[in-house]
Amino acid sequence: MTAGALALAIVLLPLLTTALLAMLPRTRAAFGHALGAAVLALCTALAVWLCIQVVPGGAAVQGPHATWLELETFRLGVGVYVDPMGALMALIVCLLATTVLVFNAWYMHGDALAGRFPWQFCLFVFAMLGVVLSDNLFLSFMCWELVGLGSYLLIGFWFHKPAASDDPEYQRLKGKDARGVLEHLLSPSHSQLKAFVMNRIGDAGFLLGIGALLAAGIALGQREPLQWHELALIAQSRTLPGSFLGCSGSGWLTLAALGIFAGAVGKSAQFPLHPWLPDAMQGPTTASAIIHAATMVATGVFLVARSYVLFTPDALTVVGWTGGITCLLAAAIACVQWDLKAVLAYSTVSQLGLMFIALGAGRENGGQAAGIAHLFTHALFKCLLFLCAGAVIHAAGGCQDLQRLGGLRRRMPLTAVCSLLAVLAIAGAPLFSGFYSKDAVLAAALAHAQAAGGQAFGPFLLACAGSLLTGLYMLRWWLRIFVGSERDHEVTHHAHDPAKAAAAALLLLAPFTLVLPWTFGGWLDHALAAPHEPELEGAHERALGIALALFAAGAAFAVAVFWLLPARGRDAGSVLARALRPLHVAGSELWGIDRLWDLLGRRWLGNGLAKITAVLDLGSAQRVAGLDEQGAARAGDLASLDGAIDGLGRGCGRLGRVGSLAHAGRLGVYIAIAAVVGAATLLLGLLR
Amino acid sequence: MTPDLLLLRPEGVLAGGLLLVLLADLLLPPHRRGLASWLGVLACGLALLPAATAATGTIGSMLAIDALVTLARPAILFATALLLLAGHGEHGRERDHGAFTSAVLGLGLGALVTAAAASLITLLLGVELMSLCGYVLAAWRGGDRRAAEAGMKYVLFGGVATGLSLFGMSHVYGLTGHLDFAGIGSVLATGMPLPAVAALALAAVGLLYKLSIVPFHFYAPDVYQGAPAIPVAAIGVLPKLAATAALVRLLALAAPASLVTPAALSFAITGAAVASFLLASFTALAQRDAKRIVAFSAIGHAGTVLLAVACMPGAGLRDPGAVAAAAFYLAGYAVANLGALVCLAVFERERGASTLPLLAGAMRQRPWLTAALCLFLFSLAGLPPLAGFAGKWGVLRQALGLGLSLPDRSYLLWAALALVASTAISAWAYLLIIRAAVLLPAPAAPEAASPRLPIATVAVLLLCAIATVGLGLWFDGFGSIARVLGG
Amino acid sequence: MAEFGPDALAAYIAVAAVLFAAGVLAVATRRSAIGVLVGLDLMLNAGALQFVAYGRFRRSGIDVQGQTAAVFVIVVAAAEAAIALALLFAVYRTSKDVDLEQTRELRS
Amino acid sequence: MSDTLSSCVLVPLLLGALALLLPAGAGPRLARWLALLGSMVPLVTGLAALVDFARHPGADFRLLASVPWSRAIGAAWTVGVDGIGAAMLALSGLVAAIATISAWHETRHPRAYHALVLLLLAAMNGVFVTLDLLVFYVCWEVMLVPMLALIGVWGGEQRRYAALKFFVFTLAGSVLMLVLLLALWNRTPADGRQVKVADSLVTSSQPGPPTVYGLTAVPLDNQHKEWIVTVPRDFDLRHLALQWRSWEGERFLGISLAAFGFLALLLACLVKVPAVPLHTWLPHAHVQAPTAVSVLLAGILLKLGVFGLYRVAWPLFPLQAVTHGPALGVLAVIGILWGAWVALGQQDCKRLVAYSSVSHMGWCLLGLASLTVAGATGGMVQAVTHGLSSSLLFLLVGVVYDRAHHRRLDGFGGLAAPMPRFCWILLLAALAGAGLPGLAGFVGEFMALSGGFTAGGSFPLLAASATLAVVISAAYLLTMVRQIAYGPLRHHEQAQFADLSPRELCATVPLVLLIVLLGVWPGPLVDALRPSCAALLDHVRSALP
Repeated sequence: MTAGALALAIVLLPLLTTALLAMLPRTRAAFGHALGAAVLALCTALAVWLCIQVVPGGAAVQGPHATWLELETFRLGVGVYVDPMGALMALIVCLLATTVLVFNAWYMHGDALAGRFPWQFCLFVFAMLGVVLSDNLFLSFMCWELVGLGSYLLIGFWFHKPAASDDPEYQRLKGKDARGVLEHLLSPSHSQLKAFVMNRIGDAGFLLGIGALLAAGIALGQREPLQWHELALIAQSRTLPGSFLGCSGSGWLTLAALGIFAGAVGKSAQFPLHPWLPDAMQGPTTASAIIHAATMVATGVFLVARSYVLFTPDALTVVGWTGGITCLLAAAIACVQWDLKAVLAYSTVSQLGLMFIALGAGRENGGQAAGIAHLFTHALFKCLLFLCAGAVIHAAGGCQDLQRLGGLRRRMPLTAVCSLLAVLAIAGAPLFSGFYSKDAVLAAALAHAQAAGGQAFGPFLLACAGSLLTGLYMLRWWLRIFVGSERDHEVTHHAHDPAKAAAAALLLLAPFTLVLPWTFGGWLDHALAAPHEPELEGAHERALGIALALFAAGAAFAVAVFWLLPARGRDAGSVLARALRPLHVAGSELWGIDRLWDLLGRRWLGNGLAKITAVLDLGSAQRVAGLDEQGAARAGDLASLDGAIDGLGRGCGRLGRVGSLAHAGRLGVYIAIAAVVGAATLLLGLLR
Repeated sequence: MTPDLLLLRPEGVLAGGLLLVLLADLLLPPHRRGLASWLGVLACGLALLPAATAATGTIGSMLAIDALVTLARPAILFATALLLLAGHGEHGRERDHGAFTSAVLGLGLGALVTAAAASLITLLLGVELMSLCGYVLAAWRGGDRRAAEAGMKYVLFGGVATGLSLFGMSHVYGLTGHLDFAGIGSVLATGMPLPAVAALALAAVGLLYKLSIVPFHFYAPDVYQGAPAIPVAAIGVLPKLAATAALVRLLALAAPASLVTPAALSFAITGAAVASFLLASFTALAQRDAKRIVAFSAIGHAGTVLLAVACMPGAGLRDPGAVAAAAFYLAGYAVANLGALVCLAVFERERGASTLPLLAGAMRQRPWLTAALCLFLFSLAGLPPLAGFAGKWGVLRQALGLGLSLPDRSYLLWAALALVASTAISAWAYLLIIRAAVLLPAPAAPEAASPRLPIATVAVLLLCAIATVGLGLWFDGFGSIARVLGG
Repeated sequence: MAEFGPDALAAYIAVAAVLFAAGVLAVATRRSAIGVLVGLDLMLNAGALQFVAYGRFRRSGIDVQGQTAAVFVIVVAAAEAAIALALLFAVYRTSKDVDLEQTRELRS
Repeated sequence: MSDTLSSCVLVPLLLGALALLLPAGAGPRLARWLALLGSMVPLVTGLAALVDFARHPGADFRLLASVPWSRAIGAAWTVGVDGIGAAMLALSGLVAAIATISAWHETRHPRAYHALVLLLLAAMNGVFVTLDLLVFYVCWEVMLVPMLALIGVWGGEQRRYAALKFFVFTLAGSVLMLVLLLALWNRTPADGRQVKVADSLVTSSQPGPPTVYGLTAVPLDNQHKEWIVTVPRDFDLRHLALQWRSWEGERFLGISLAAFGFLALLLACLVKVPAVPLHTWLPHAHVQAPTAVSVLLAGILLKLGVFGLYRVAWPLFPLQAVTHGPALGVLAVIGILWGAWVALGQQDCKRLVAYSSVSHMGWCLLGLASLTVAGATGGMVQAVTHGLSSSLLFLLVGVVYDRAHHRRLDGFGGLAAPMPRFCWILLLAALAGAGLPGLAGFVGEFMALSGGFTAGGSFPLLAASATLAVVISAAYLLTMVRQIAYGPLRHHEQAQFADLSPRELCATVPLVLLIVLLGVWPGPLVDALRPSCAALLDHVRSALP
């Protein structure tokens, strides 16, 4: 089988499965999971085959391609395109999907809605693979949106849950300020809406980018401008004829690149569009594991890397800084969260920021390779982390409060070990995959900073700060769950490790947290075409040291504050909180960003401006509600479009009433008017 | 050249029919007097036969039987016959039905004379014959104070109009020494002093009044509201047909293009026309009585006809196109108006009056009749593909054609715009009737099964409906009519 | 152009004009229908008078057309008056009054 | 009638008359079958023509037939469809059939109801198939009558107000068209006008001389680059389009006749589209109309405005179309954003959908105004797909209204539990409206957008600001879905709500399938529409000096 055909099969199999599973009666949940997992396992196998074919060669393969729309001036196509990056990503997606579905069969056992999970999940996987393996930006965008649909569906999986503020179960399980803000809005149905709309904000930019590229391609006389290789051509021709939205030349490219990046900011939950991701944790933890942690949110990173040629230095600067700010901000928030999944969510945001920092460093500094490498490693250990979190939540009967969990390592050793591995990986402990990729990221950022100087140091420093905090909050997370005394017995007393298949899923992912698979002769670097210029070596040396130091500092601090001191009866955590009160408060208030979005989106625009527009259009609410036959005339209605038009009609009526005054039945008046008017017209006519 | 009096066979036949009807009314027993109206219809039918032949000529200097008359005669006779039928359907069982028939026949006769009048005297006689019969018809429902008031207003206002036009006529005679149009025209052709213009204008008042043109329209709303619907149809349709013909002839013969430039004359007429349909369309919105709305629509339509008349390029020569447009428009208006009023007559009889609230639930009670009413109203509103639309098409075509081709007539373009604007507004007025009859919910207790409509009424409605649709689709009509006039 | 007769004509025309004006005034101002009817007849007779006068004073000798017309006018006026009176009576029967200000049932 | 297109008008007309004459006993049940039958004719004809156009793309008019009406004024019953007409015809048939099914159990005067629907269908098909401006106008106006009755008799609380408003509004919008017709006719010489024609239009028909639309063409020069055609004085749209230069020359009321005509047609069409600020009849009409009539209104009637622009305004006055293009684009974007904002502020879900129509029809205008093939075709695709998705949305709103007897968004919640099928379809319809790729709504929107982005001038800016609507539409549509379908059951009596009945499934499922099909595989439709749009644009561009 050729690589192209393989890729096509990998994309289409989940789609067929979706159709199949959607027809399944909802009682056959177990069968659905089994079938889905089997297909995804098959996809994984195919993906392995695909990697064997593509990765060693390192060359890209254009698979089958068809025209989707023929529009004379240009053409939109659909097709598959495989390069090592894509192949590996596909492999990881399939692998994780398989494990997650297997785990979910246990996790959702007995849930009435479980039957829906497999097909929604497969739909997502199809879309995800579509983004990864598509051969042009347009198809990527289409699948990109479908990925969003999958996310929408799975966030709202338990659609019937009420808002947290009137959800007794939530009240019972949540601890003191578990997620401090806007809890009255915290429900799956709200969160899925929020996620979709905030993603759409980014997608508007994405569309603008596509538009810019279309215009550019047509200006260059290309038939199918959005193909990856055509995009490369556009990028190379630095001088485009004409201008677009006032930008010309490289400014045009920058605009396009930033448009695409805007989409990525939405999808990858970067500042300022990140608030939807923590809310998305309302969905099933298994869904969060792959969608809102491992793969979907990384799609933004992947797409930026995919269309990397378009990113001019200016664009890259924006990318780097956005990533940097997000990285530190999210890490700072994660440190003070008490909700088990919220910590993970913000850590995801932070790690994604790290990837963007890497991408911002530029290809020649190894930024692209580093970003993708971190994407891969992060995907694996973050997925594992979430599965463990799922196991814990399942064991604790739905409790996600870090203040009530604790000492679970005795009751669920396997989960404890697996999650410890993952935590060490994400914290960047030596010999762990996270260390390897994070080192690459820091190296790239540092090299870029040295090369560019000036503001380019910003992202690097932010990355360092973020990484430092990563160790801190991740270890805090693990220690509070698995170490120490059982804080709340009735929550944890019947906790136990997951059953066979699910445990196997954890065990399957565990090894990937180690460094060994990754640097096997540095083939990943080779696959990702990481540059090997000598001047980068220096940066690597230094980055190695820095990464080591950061992990050591963060880990030591965490162990001291959250384990050793409490063990001696000193609540160092609250001492620290008091010491750093402003940061603590700001963090637990999510730095006010969520409130700001709520204010802007829901209150000012959604309720305020929209209601005002409605009134301007239709007139006062009573008018619309209590409209009588003629259309009620109320003060101020004339200010509305509809009211004004009714006013016009009423004006005609008034004119008529004025006219009918003369027809009041008085014969004398009739004759007088007739005589006078007649005579007047006659005279006028004669005098003319 | 046929002997003079033979030219008057239609008028003669109709007059004979009138006498027969009067006789029959005397001799027949009361329960058989319905026969009278059949006699009248027969007379109209017989009168149509000679009317069909296009023999032309003049009777002394009194009557001119020309193309215009050959066109007007069939229309008037048809309308008379339809009116008689409708009257038979509505009032057939009343004792004094014979008198009604004879009044309508007299109206028709007067209309024929007016249409053929070639001299001030015959014009006066024709108009007066129409008026007198009209007065009687207006106050038809004896003992009803509203009808009586309608009749009184009609007669007094009409008398004034007659007085004015008489005064004008006498001056025309004095200034020209002629009573016949041809003579007047020959004299005025040499020169036209202002007094003569004034006199002619005064003389025309009588016709404008029959057409109910602003400002001589005031009687129309009250009379239409007060008089029974069928007489309203009679005094609404026949005089308009005749007066238009007379007006055209007056303009054609007696107003040469010497001193009063055609443009100025046509400007004055256009002004009157625009004033009529604008005032009508707006004022109709404020009415709460269906027949009153129809009255204002009548004023508006008269204005539209006048606009067509204003499109006769030079008052000296007669433009077939413009007259054909006017004729076609009048034909369409006549059938639609007649049909609508016949429908309203039925509702008036069954519900006591024709105020809008009383029409509520008509659709539920008499679906087909209400549907017919809607058809006629839509035609009056000028909705395609009905007669009203075709007529409006012709008028607009004349106005726009002239306005675009002659720079000094460009005001006709604005007049055309005003016409379409008033069309939209008056459509709204007709909707008020439709809304009342179709959309308003029926009063609480559903009426008992309403009796079948008289066969005569059904026949009239069918004929009117067919004509309304047929004329609407018969766009070649303009051409044919123009050919009749031109030849 | 038709030539005017001796100055006598002017007098007749003046009288007719006065009659006519009086008629219009009466018609426009009288509240009683009878008054209006009278005014109406004044107007008609003004017309008739002018017909006769114009017919009489012509340099080309007496022209009978004027008198013929006058006869017609008189007939017409008589008929008008008869019907008008009949209708006034009808009104009077229904509402014991012919005051135009009172009979205003028909109105917008 | 031998030719199929005329039957699309006549058969519904005759069936409508028949429905009125049916006996009282079985009549009501028979009438709906007649209505269904009547809607099948245009559906089948249109689909067949559409397939033909997809197979053999071309900008020509097919299924041509002509019957003279009035030789005096040169009006004729000339019918023919290009890809656009075929698509519209098929859409009208489909939507009418769906509406009939959804009103299957209409209890109030069913015979009159179905007869009126058939009359409406006949009039609309007349607009779609005719090539004669006078017939076009006639059908355009006739449409108002059945609509008036359907809203005014079968409507809701304020039906009379809504019906009268609709009637007067649209009538006033189109009266100027009548003036235009007569002005054009008056300014054409009675013996026809000689016009230069480019070589591309000339078809050499063997045997016989080369012709243009059946008119004999005489070569102007010996290398046959330009030809002279004598265009008779009639209302054939193709003939009128040939004379566009002379309209530019004429003066009318102080402006050029072309400018006047373009504005008149614009007014008539924009009222129907509807474009802000001429849209205010729409919310009332939609909210008051019964479900099936709303479906007809949104599914077909609104499309007539766009169709009128494609068929009449652009071909007759190409230069005006170019000069007014940007202004129209601005109008379109205003409509898109304004409609979206107002929809976001609605509490009545039917009115929300109505305003979403205002917003979505704006895309058609934007695409058309951009004067690019992608844009113009996209505008037409959007017209078709919006016909499907908005019909579906109105059907679904009707479904909840049937059960809950109110339409307040805050009066629902958690219906996904008792009526899952309904909620899935509702979600799909909303996503289609929000332009999710893979569903029909996306295709037209994206094509219109790309048209705007690639048009140059001020259009990229317009398109960029239009992308905001992508966010807003997602916001209001999914908010509606959330408030109706998700969250806990707010009203416990709603737990007993029955899921979609078989009849409701019959009405909705075809739309769902079509929405998905067109979303995944729009190629054929676009291939059928593109040549006509491209030819139109060539004609328009030829106006540029």
